[in-house]
Amino acid sequence: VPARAQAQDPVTVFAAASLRGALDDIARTYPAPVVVSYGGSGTMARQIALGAPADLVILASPDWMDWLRDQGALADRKRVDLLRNRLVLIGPAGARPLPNPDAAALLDALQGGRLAMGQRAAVPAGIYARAWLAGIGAWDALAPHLAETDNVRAALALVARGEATLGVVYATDAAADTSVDVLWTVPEDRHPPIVYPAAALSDAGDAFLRHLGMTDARDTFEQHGFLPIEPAR
Amino acid sequence: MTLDAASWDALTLSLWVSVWATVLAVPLALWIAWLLARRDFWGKSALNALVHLPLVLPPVVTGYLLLLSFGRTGPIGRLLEQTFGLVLSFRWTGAVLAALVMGFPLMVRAMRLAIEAVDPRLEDAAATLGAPRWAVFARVTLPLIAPGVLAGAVMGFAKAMGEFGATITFVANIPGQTQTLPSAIYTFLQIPGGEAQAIALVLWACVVALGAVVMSEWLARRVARRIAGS
Amino acid sequence: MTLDAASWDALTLSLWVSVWATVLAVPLALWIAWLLARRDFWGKSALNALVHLPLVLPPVVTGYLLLLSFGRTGPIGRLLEQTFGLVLSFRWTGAVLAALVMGFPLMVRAMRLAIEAVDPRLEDAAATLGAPRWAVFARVTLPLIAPGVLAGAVMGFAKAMGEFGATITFVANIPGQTQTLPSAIYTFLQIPGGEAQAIALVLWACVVALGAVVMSEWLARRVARRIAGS
Amino acid sequence: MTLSVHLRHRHGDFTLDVAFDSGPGITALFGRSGAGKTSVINAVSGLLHPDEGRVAVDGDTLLDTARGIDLPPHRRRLGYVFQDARLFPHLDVARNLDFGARYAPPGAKGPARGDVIDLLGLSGLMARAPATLSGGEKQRVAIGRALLSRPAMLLMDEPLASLDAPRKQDILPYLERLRDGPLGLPILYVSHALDEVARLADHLVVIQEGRMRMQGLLYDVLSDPAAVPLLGVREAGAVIAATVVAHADDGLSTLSISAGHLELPGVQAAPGTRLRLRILAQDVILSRDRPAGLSSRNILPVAIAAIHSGDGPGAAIALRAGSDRLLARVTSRAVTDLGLRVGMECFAIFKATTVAPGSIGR
Amino acid sequence: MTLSVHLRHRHGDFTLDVAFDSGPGITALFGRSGAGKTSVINAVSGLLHPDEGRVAVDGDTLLDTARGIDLPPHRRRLGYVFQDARLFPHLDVARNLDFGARYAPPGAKGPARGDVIDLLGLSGLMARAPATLSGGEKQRVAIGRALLSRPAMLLMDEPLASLDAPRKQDILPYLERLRDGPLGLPILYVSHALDEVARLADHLVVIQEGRMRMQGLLYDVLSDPAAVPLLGVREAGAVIAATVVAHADDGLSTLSISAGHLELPGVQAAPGTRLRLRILAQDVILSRDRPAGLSSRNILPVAIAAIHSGDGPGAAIALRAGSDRLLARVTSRAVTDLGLRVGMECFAIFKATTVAPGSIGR
Ligand SMILES: Nc1ncnc2c1ncn2[C@@H]1O[C@H](COP(=O)(O)OP(=O)(O)OP(=O)(O)O)[C@@H](O)[C@H]1O
Ligand SMILES: Nc1ncnc2c1ncn2[C@@H]1O[C@H](COP(=O)(O)OP(=O)(O)OP(=O)(O)O)[C@@H](O)[C@H]1O
Ligand SMILES: [Mg+2]
Ligand SMILES: [Mg+2]
Repeated sequence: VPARAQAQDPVTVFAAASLRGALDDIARTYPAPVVVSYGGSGTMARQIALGAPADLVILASPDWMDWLRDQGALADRKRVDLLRNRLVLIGPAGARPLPNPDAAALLDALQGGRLAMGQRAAVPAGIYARAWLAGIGAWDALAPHLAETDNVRAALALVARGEATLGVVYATDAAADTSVDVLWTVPEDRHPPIVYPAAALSDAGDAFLRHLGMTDARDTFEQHGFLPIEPAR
Repeated sequence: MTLDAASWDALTLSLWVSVWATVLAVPLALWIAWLLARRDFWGKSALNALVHLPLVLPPVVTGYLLLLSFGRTGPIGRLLEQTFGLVLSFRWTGAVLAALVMGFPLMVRAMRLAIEAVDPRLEDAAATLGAPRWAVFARVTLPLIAPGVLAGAVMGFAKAMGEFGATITFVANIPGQTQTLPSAIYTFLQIPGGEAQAIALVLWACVVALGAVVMSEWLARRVARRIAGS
Repeated sequence: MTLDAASWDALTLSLWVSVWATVLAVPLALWIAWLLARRDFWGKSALNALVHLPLVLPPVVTGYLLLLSFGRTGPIGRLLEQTFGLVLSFRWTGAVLAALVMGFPLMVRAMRLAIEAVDPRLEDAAATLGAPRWAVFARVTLPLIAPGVLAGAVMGFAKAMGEFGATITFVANIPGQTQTLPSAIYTFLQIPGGEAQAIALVLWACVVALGAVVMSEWLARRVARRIAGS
Repeated sequence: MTLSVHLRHRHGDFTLDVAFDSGPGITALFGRSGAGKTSVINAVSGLLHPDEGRVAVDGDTLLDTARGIDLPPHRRRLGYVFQDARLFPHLDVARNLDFGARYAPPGAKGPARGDVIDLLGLSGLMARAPATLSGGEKQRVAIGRALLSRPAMLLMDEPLASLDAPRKQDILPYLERLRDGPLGLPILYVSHALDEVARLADHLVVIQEGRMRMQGLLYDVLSDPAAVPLLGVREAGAVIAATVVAHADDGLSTLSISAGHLELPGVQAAPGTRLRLRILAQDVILSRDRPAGLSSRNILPVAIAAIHSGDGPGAAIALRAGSDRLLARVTSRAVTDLGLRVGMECFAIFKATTVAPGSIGR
Repeated sequence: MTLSVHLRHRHGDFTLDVAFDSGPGITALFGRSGAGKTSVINAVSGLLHPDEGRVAVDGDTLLDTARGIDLPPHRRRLGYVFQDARLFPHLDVARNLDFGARYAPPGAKGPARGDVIDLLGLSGLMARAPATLSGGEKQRVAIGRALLSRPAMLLMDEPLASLDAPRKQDILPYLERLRDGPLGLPILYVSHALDEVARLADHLVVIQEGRMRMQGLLYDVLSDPAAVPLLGVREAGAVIAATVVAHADDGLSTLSISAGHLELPGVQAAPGTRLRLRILAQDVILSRDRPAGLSSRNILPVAIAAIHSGDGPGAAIALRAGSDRLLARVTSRAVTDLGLRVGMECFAIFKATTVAPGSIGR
């Protein structure tokens, strides 16, 4: 294999794809080598259940972490909620803010276009978006106007390219893209908490998880727009 | 293997999209295959490379490129909308385009191999009997490459039934409009405990696409038997 | 188009995996293609359908099926580990398997079309000259189908370079071990501002795979010219 | 009808350099294997694009590299019977036969479908796939296919090589009828069998190693002593003109030639018809005196015009018989024993049956 | 060497039903187009699997459907020259020729490579691709390829049909030498050209519409009046045995036959050699009295054994010449005029030159 020689066994982390920027930065400062395999939460959960050589897993969906626990894949290892994220409504750059919209306001702002978001049942961001829209009684009206994607980034791209008029994505995604503007940040109580649960699967993973809870790491996450959760010690 | 209404929609939509993609792609693929097999022209290598592109690129990238060029704001997309009123993004038509593009290299290759295997001396013979070039193609080349065309069409159809990445990136996943079978399968796979429904859909996909494979084999065998004369 | 170390790793790994997948798949595909083209046996339709399966199924499903059967806990995976000490899941070897499986239908089709185009009377002639069956294959059939084998190999290679869904599902996306070019592209597309690096990787993928396409064309043309005698 | 062909072309080491002009009727292209016959016919048909050349049929220029004219094959209206039959494998015999019919111009004349099928014995094969035909059957279908495309001219590349003698004897007269009938179909005929050529051709073009060596009217070329080495000694012989006088009840016909009368069996033509007889040099016996009591009924008084002794044991004797020339091949020993010399008068004997039907033509 | 072939096979409407046993040397399979010749040879080679049948060469059973034996073609060691040359298009001429050499069993005898190349005139073609060869050149390479695989027997399907007369005259004696030389190579030879057959064959099998109609030693079949309709009247003639006596300086050789002596040109064999002469019925002239002053040097006293008058204008006269039989074909009118009748003694005249080299064999 044309892989560079590793001084010592690296820590292998399976992490939700949206964590890439922050996690890569943190991994660089960790004294031991770290490799991170990014992917979709469902896929990774299955891989872990089928024996993937992960020391630590960080998912974007508590449901899948629950599933992993039910599968017995976590054994008696510790599970923590590592990060939070926010859901935002976005539009093309320069669009007027749309605070606290209801169904009518959203339909109006769509102007016959579509609202891009993650798949309502499959992608965590889609699940949260649906919860918000259902909560404000707008789901049924908006359902015919959705463009659902297999990951949030694709939803963001649809808005950025002007294909979709509005989108619902994570704040972390919206922050970095200049071709979209955040029209409104959905209050956290309008949807189940957006948390990134993590579970160590080995002692090495445990150590790295502890590192993620340290101040430097938390700062890095914050720089990327995530909201660290105080580790329950 | 009973399906809920949404899955049923996804199945029929996938069939519809795949049939359209196949029907539209076959003549075009045939033409390109013929050009690549029989003509020499400037830019042939580039055309050949372009045809292979969807094979080389991760499907998501292909979908993204489609979005850039055939989306409402993309150059071709805008042109299509202005001149023919044809909108591709978020429509089943876009799913057809994605499936067509992804299956195209497979079709062209199969047809090209078939064309290259035709003895040009038979085409010469047809010309001496007075047949103009298009008639030579229609009455000699085409029947002789029928098995290859069929093979290409079936591969394109099968690919269209299984296409996921480019489709969802280009036209998203709108139930009843762009949610094809693979999108539906993917959705189920992302839900803890969704495997059972995913498996039902996978089985349906297999039944349809493999049915097409088996039927095409049977047709190709008939053609071959006629040529062998038994 | 300069790449960071991880991207460079992904590029070399993809090359390595694609070459291995191609080299391993060609003989097997050739054998299956020959069986399908020239033999009649019980279960032929089933074999044919099985070969087409990876085309029909969404790649993620194929990857998942690979994980279930070739994973450490899967029946075949366990067997391989116990008998040969060969572990596939989450290793580059698994990426080879995924790429091989996904490219297999393309290879088999191209080779089968080529074999079907060989005039069996030439094989008969070789047999009357004393050549046993394997020698007929090696000295007559194989050289005559060389362009088809090459076409199949190149399609398989290109597909291997672009394979994403099955690979990431079966062996995940571990940098330096299983992160292939498409996985790296995917990862870049997942973070804000990653497009530039993604594009650089896409360009590299194109260069490598299309280079292979062009080279194979050139080789095939040489073979054809030799047969035409000019 | 005139056919004018001027070609220059190189394939590898081989150079083709041929020029001939021929009149109406059948033009034969004769030459050894590899002489370039197929190359010439391919260039005429438009399948080979020669480096340089001009091909014109009846004044219509089909090819003229100097003027940049090169009609595609389908616009040349030349029915081509290939050396290898080249039947369409996906069509049955009937569909192969009918392939070209629809491309003929509306008023084009051509032989009737039924006649062609009968002549070639194809009626039992109509539903068969080409792959199931024998070598000769394939070639017969190929001939029919070319005929039924109603061409303005027929190109035939060794069309009868794979056919048995009786079948050849059926087809040759039919080709003659196509040439002579209302169609007046000209034919460019490639062959290495001089008996076919002698029977059919009006015009003969002999090529050797890519170069045209002789061309002209068949009569002239065949009686030219210079042609003997090109054609081969065993094939040497004169072709003379004869007129049918009468048919007797016992099947013998009387024909008049300039030197007298001949009796031949199996002549089909009506009295008054002019025929062509080929008398091979090796079939002629010379006698100093008029012999009696011979089964041979054809004895002509002749004068020896020339004696060519070769290196072999034989000698070629050119004879004048009336206004015709005959050739005889005898042993040198016979020349000595009989005291043959130029100017001597003697008798030429040849059996009536020795003039094969295949050598009688119009 | 013995070859024993018993076959029964149906393709569609066509039924093949052939059985023959032949001795050493060359066995010719003669029949019209579509008679089933290629089918027989394919079954012998192992390429056609007949419904029922048995094929044995020299006692080795190659095929026996009853006993479930069916050797694959590559284990039969039969060099097959196909009707269509079937050269390997991806190999140049040299590699085509050498294809089979490596599969011959270590000690297998066969002609030298250089000899084969020279004989067939292939030396200039060695680096050429088959697609660039002319029809005749392809066939020559195919013959060479089969010979160089050192087969135990040669199967030839109309191998010379696409060759010109001089080339045929080169190859025929070579085949005879292969048969007679140290190799003693037996040949199963398909042809519709009776002159080739008469020259080469030891054994003749005549098939018609899939059925075997006659078989036996060439001498017997050709002089059997029943064969005349099968072979065609123009091809009828006797084959007689002769012994070379001496060669004269002028190129004529004296041969003795049972009825006397003949003088023939161009005989290559050493004195004492036994040769075969074919004398076509149509080349024989009968004379009541011994004629004098003729250029023809071969005049034999004969007795009329039988007179067969057909429906045509000719009559076949069976003659006894010493212990040999000759056939003559004359007109019915000559029979009347000369008063020919059974038992009558007369003279048969035929020109020395009329016995073609192609009709002299061992
Ligand atoms: N592409 C080529 N390269 C080199 N030589 C060639 C090529 N094509 C044809 N020739 C040569 O040209 C010569 C003429 O070929 P052609 O087929 O015209 O002969 P032909 O008179 O028809 O012979 P035949 O009676 O054997 O069919 C042959 O010697 C052949 O080898
Ligand atoms: N698959 C088939 N179905 C029907 N008829 C067939 C099939 N194969 C061969 N025949 C017939 O069998 C007969 C014998 O064919 P074969 O090729 O043995 O003839 P042949 O004696 O070699 O003739 P030729 O001299 O023309 O080559 C032909 O009439 C042919 O049409
Ligand atoms: Mg030729
Ligand atoms: Mg045959």
